[in-house]
Amino acid sequence: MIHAGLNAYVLLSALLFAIGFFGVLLRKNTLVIFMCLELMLVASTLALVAFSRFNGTLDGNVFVFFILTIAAAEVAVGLAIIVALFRSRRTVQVDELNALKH
Amino acid sequence: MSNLPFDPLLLAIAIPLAVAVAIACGLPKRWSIRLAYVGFAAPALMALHAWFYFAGQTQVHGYAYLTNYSTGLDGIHGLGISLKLGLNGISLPLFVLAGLVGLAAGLYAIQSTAERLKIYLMLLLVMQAGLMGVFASVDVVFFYLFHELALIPTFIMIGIWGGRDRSYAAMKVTIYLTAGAMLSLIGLIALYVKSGAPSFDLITLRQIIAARPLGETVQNNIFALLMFGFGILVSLWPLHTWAPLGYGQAPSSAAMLHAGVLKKFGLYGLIQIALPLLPHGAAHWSHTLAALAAVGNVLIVGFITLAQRDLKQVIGYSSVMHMGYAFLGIACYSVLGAGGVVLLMVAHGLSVALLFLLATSIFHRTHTFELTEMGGLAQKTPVLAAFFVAATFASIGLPGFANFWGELTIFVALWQYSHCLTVIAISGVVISAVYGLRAAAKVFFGPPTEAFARVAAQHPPSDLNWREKVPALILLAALLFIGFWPKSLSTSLDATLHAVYAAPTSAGPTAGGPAVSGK
Amino acid sequence: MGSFLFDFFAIFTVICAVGTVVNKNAVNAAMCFLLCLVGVAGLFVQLDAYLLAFLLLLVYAGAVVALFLFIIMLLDVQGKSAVSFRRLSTAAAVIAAGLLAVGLCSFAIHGHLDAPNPNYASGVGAALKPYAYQLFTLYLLPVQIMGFLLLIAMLGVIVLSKKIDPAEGAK
Amino acid sequence: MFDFFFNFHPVIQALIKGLAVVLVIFPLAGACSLAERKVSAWMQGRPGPNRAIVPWFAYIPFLGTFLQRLGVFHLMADGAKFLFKEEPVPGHVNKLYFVLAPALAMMPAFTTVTVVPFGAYFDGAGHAIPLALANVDVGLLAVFAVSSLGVYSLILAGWASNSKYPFLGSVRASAQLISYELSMTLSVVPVFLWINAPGTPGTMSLAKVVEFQSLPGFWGGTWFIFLMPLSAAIFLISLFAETNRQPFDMPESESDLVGGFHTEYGAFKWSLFFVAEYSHMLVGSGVFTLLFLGGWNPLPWIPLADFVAWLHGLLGSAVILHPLFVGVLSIAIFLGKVLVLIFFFMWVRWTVPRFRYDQVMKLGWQKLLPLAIANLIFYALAIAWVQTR
Amino acid sequence: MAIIPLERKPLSLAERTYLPAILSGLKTTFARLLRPIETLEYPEQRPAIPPGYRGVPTLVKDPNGREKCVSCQLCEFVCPPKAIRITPGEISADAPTAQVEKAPQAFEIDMLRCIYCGLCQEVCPEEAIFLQNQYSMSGYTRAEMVNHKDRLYELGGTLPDPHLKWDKKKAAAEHGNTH
Amino acid sequence: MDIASLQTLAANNDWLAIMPELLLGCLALALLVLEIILPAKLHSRLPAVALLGVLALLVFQLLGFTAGFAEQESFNGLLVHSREGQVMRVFFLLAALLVGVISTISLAKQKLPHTEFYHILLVVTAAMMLLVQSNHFVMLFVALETVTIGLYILVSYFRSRPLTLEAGLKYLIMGALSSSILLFGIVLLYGVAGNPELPGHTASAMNLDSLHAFLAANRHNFLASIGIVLVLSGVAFKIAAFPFQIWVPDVYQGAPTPVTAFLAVASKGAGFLVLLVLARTFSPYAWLLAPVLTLMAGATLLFGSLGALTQHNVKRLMGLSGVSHAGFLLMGVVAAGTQSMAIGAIYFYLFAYLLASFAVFGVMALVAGPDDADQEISHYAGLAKDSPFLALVLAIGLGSLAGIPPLAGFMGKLFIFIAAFKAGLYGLLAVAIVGVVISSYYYFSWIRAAFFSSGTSSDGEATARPARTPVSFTAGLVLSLLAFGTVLLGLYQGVLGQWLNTR
Repeated sequence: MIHAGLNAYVLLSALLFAIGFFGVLLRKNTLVIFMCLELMLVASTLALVAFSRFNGTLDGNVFVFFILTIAAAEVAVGLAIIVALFRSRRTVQVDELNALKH
Repeated sequence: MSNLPFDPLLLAIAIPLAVAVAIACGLPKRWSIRLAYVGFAAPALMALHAWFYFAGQTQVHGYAYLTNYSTGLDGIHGLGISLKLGLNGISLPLFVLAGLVGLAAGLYAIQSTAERLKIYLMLLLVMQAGLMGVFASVDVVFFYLFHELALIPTFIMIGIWGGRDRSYAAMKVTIYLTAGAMLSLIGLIALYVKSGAPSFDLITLRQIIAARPLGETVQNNIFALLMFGFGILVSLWPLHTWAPLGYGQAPSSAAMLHAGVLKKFGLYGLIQIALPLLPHGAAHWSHTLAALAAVGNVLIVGFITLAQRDLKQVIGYSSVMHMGYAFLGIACYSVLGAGGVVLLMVAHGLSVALLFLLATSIFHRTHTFELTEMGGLAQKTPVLAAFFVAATFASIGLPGFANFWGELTIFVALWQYSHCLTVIAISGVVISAVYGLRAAAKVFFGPPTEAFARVAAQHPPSDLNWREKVPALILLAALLFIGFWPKSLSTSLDATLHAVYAAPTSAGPTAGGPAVSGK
Repeated sequence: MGSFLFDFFAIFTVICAVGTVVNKNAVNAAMCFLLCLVGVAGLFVQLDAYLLAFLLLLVYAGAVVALFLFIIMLLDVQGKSAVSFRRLSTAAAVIAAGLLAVGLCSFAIHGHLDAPNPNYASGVGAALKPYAYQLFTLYLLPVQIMGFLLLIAMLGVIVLSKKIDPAEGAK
Repeated sequence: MFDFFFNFHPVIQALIKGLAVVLVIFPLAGACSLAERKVSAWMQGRPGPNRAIVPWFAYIPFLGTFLQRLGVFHLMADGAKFLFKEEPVPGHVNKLYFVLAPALAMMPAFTTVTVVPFGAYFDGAGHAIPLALANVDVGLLAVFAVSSLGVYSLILAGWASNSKYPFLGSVRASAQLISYELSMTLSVVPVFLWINAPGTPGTMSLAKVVEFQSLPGFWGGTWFIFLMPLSAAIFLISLFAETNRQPFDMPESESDLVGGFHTEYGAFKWSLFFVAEYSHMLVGSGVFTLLFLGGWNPLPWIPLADFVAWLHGLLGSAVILHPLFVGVLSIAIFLGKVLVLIFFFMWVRWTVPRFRYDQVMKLGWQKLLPLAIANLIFYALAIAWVQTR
Repeated sequence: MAIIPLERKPLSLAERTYLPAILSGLKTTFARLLRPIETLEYPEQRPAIPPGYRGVPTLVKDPNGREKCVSCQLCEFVCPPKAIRITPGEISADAPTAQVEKAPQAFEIDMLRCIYCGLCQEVCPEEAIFLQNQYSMSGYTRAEMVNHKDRLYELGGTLPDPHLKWDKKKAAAEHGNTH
Repeated sequence: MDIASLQTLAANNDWLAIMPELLLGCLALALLVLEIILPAKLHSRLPAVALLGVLALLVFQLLGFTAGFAEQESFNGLLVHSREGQVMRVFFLLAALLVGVISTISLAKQKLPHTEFYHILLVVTAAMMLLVQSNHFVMLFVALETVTIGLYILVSYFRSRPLTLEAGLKYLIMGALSSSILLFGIVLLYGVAGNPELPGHTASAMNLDSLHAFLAANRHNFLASIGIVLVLSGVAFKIAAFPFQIWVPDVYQGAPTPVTAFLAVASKGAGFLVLLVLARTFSPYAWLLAPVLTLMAGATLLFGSLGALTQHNVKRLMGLSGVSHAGFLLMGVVAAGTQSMAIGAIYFYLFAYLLASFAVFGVMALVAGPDDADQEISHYAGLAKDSPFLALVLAIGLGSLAGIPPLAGFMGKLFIFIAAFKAGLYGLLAVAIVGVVISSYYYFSWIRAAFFSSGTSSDGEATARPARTPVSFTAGLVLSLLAFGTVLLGLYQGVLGQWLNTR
């Protein structure tokens, strides 16, 4: 029941990836930045599944398993860091985190 | 004992290094000093041995004492880097120079009252080892590597035991010399790569290039790299500014070794490597080099020297100026010129080391380097005055001293190259005579200044003691020995130069006698 | 119908993704992200990857975004998070946006792939067992590494958030 | 026989299915709430709600009184009250999410119901065709995936209320949900390990599990609760926690958090949470029934087919074999089991005292999870041994 | 008195799983389920009030229909929550109870304050105030919750009085023998 | 898929081939188990257990107990074992060992759990070892992420210091960003290489060998080139190469000193080895690869050198100087496109960098106070007087980093230069010279602080600086060995040189 072409999927995932990337650049809130990063990962998985489906190889789909696991671990660690940082600095804004400059 | 049961070259490097390591590992002070004597004496002995028995040695590709120590990089597929030691006619005089100046500097340092003497000696020993290695290396990489090994202690010694501006001086010296070294390193690498040689060893390089000379453009470019790289190291104008500053701030032994020996590395490199292998490049750049050396080093720096009021600065600038002659000799690109340069290097090395030594001795008595605050020291210290005057004469190039032969040979070679430059160069001799004699006069003769009188009243100056005399004597004796018997060096030198400089000339039309084309 | 579903989910996903990026309120952003994930899961279903679709919901939507929301609320940073554009970063963002647009356009134009026959190997991804076979034969080593990865992530979270016991540590 | 249904436009089909879900879930949830009150009352020696009555029903001689005594009209009154009561929206809340949260609470419940098969009939060849709105191959995973979204309603409700106790309640709730999801998922893996023997196509379908429990023979037809009691126990306990039932009712815990995450809610929005909780219980019980209690098979080792055949032999009527009858029968059996489970929920509520919050977490992470893992390892080994023998 | 420390018995493995306890709990609750309902269906079924029940305080009359209260205000004095308010009144000489000096003109018990302690009953020298079996007080307003004299008498009714003290006094007075 | 082929696949999982990694993982687990079963009194011994374990592994690896697997694939092509891989195992084990030793110094100043640190360290090390041997994108990504996530934790490990957490967060964001970019690149490559409509398409598009074959058949595919650029960008982050280096100074400063060392050496080393593998895989796209990498190398060199020039904090300085080292290595990678000797040069450079960096970081850990991020150059004033040993080690380390002969760093630079010259990268060489000169300035200013300033200000008062940690026997031994190794490797390359020779 495939009705849309491969190119549509790939372009969609590239668009999602770009949106996520844009968000990483634009936003100041680390939590949102982090979400945008996850969005980029999801975009990659979408392309992966589409390629896997059209190429007829399962590797892409299996890779998604790993990506999901990695993303979960990454989020867990990342949020732990953000929370710990918030405890000491009371902020999650990137531009306020500049103690390391000097 | 023409054939030793060991490799004298390796020992000349290894013994000082071993002593340095032993001191670094925490040898007690008494033992450190005793061992240091060994560390400084061994290279000198090896050098003298090599000097006297050089003619009797079996020579392989023009090198005596040729030995090879693998570093794991040689072999069929390797880069061809190995510790290859050997002496030819060009390196022998300098090897001897290094040994003698090292001994003098070492003796002077051991007896000095420097703070943290152990570390000072250790660094000096490392430097000595490096110096011996530079001139004993046949492998280009090790040639470079030993140079740096000798260079680093200089920085540290300037930085720790130097004068008031030691930090700045150390920094400046480091930057300049690193830049020069890097340029020359790239030049050497270029030589290696472009020649397609399987090895960095000079003999192979020569053979390969003789068989297949490099293209003109390549030669020009590589020579430029080497010329400016080595030029910085030898204080080619306008890249010389580190030298007076560094020497002014350096402790005496370090200054002796650096100005006397280490600085010759660049010239040595040019003569041993650049000129023979890159004849076309040498021809291409000879005008530039000659102009820079004549106008910059000889005239401009000469006038600057005249304006100096600080004894050490005078010596430092004079050293820069004398390097101008050496560059001029190189610019000629002839056997005669190169031979002159080698002689001058040896002579200048000995004399400038002596001058630095004596300058420090003067400082110990006057507590200043300011020429305007000195005078009349000769009455209190006649021996010191005699030594200093002798050294000044040597540095000016009066006959009887080694410098004379060097300068003379260069002037002769230069005359064949360009009359105009010769005139400039000879006028430089006049300048150096003026400032040299004026400095001697200011320090030793005339009425004592008030400042000196005050110092002399507090610390009555004594004449040279033995710990100063012995090193000074060694240097002066060598100066005179070579001055009266230059053949002791020039025989082997001539042979090598002819062999080396002839090879590329015969190989291709491109290198058809640059000495003539210079006209 | 199928094409309609694709169009619907694609537009829905993109709108939600944009919402994630532009929403001032972090909670709204998280909810948009959640919806975006649901959209992607829908697309997965259309690509016959049912298992992955539900895994995506289970792992991402069920746990990851929940965690996000949790932290956002816990830190309660919504008040301060109004997007304040600095001139420099705005300029950078505009340039980046332009580049992205150009990149995407060229991607769309040059990156055109000859789509293989969609019915080629249509069973890929739909059945469950091949996943297991792959995971436990070919990809067994990565799976093991994943185990270690999760373990260190867990340890890391514990270390990063456990109260420091003054008695401990100075051992 | 259901062909006419499949001839409809898919959108209409979906609408009908959705409507069916709403129509089934709401009354069932209401009935459960009534049952809860009655069972609670009986266990405490009370009659429970038994007063309200619509005036003219009182005239029906026997039935009217019975319904009144059963409290059915209380249920209706409650429903009417929820519908028509004033909807208070406190001024300090985040309006959007405050309104969205109860709706979200219903969504997973409604969605998961679609993939839970609730009965079966036999086609001409005697194969059991499961009855489900959407019989997908990844059934159980779908249930888990969608029900894991339920946590959002709690988080959002608590946060949007912008008030201390609701927020604490929602934090507790979401943490509890996430914690027990792990054990729950792990506990059912042995079941699927068992049914996915080598050489068979892999499946996570719930209908397949029931099919497996309907196989003839002692080992084939046995219910998984006998085969894997520990799995069942872990699943059940996790189910209690997942549905926030006592003794795991941390999110509400009226003694310390007033009303938990829905403290600020009232009227219809509150009732949606209420219904959602019962819907979760229903779906959870349904899944438990399918996984461990043999689904629509009437008794252990007596599959539905045998039962129908026996009935047919007993009554001799051809109606018995009619798919419609079988379907209804299977649904009835299934629902019966679900209701028994619901009763069990209520039973436990009045037996086991509430946990403290730290006990909940400790039980989840330190007891249940290791137990689930050990259970999984044990069964993995055992199944490998049994099936490769 | 020596303190005897009792060792807490360590739980057995079965006990530590809590399963037996839970099972027995389930048994208990299930058994409860099957037992008959024990609650009263209140409005229809009334609880049996035991004797001595302390309900709402009331005023009583003696069998002759005479107010027993003499407005001594002891109860008002003793009432801890100050729920009782008495306004003493004269007794007209022509009244049948004229031999009593006073009777309450108004007697109010605020049932929102009353704590059913029974001290008023305890202290009453005339046995005029009683906490009886009335247990349900309700009203829509605060005013309704204040029991006035009439309501109090209505609630209290008449109690048998073995003494009929004032009647005896009156008889004695009429007899001329005041003491 | 039939059972028989599955069994073949399963049988190909040759666990013996990754014995060092397995043992490392087991050691990591054993640490956790030991922490549970041992009494608290003995917990302070656990780091020693970890270090001894790594040491034993190192010895075994040097004895060559997995040498039998050299030059063959295992795990169905997920991994490929080469002699380089064997050498890099030694590299990473050595790095882990040294990080462990430095950690004992740094962790002692913090009130934090120790065992977890070593556990994560070991796991990350094992993942790095697998990473550089991976021959398959799935394996590569998984191992890379294990490394990265482990490093997120390690970077933010000293969480009582807000700077550390800030560093962790920055590393996290940049790391995750680069991972995403890398992943998207992988996906594109996978998608293109598996496309049945294209010539040379392959069923195992994640496998680098197959990918290489595909790329060779399609030399100008747009999507593939995008994928290559994205993958390279992702890797550029890990090696801190030019536009992706902005995280470096902050993270290096904020991270605990041993972790900074780990990042600087092991992580960078792993990144470069991966880059080498990828460059080999993408070699049909040299038209794209060469200019991109060349630009990257030049910019990295310049940026690193110039950035380090103005730093006062030694950790930031080490970070930015590390960027310039990355530039040198990148130069080697560019050269490796045409000159195979460049690969050997890169390996040698990495080893030299390892020895020198750890010598410097070891001294840094000993000089640092309890606030790990606050390490100024001025704190080193008078070091030569107070502790000549540390000063000497520092000088040797920095000298080697600056590329001063006869230290190992010089030989590394020499090899790279030779390779670059052979490859004709004259522009890059010019930039490199500038870089070396600049670097000698800032390294020297550090040495100057240690040797030439007295540690007292002009009015005789000691400048404020944290108390230095006394040098323990182990630390002294390790530092001496590092210094000795640096000198030795500069003069005598021996086995390593022979190995380079035969590349």
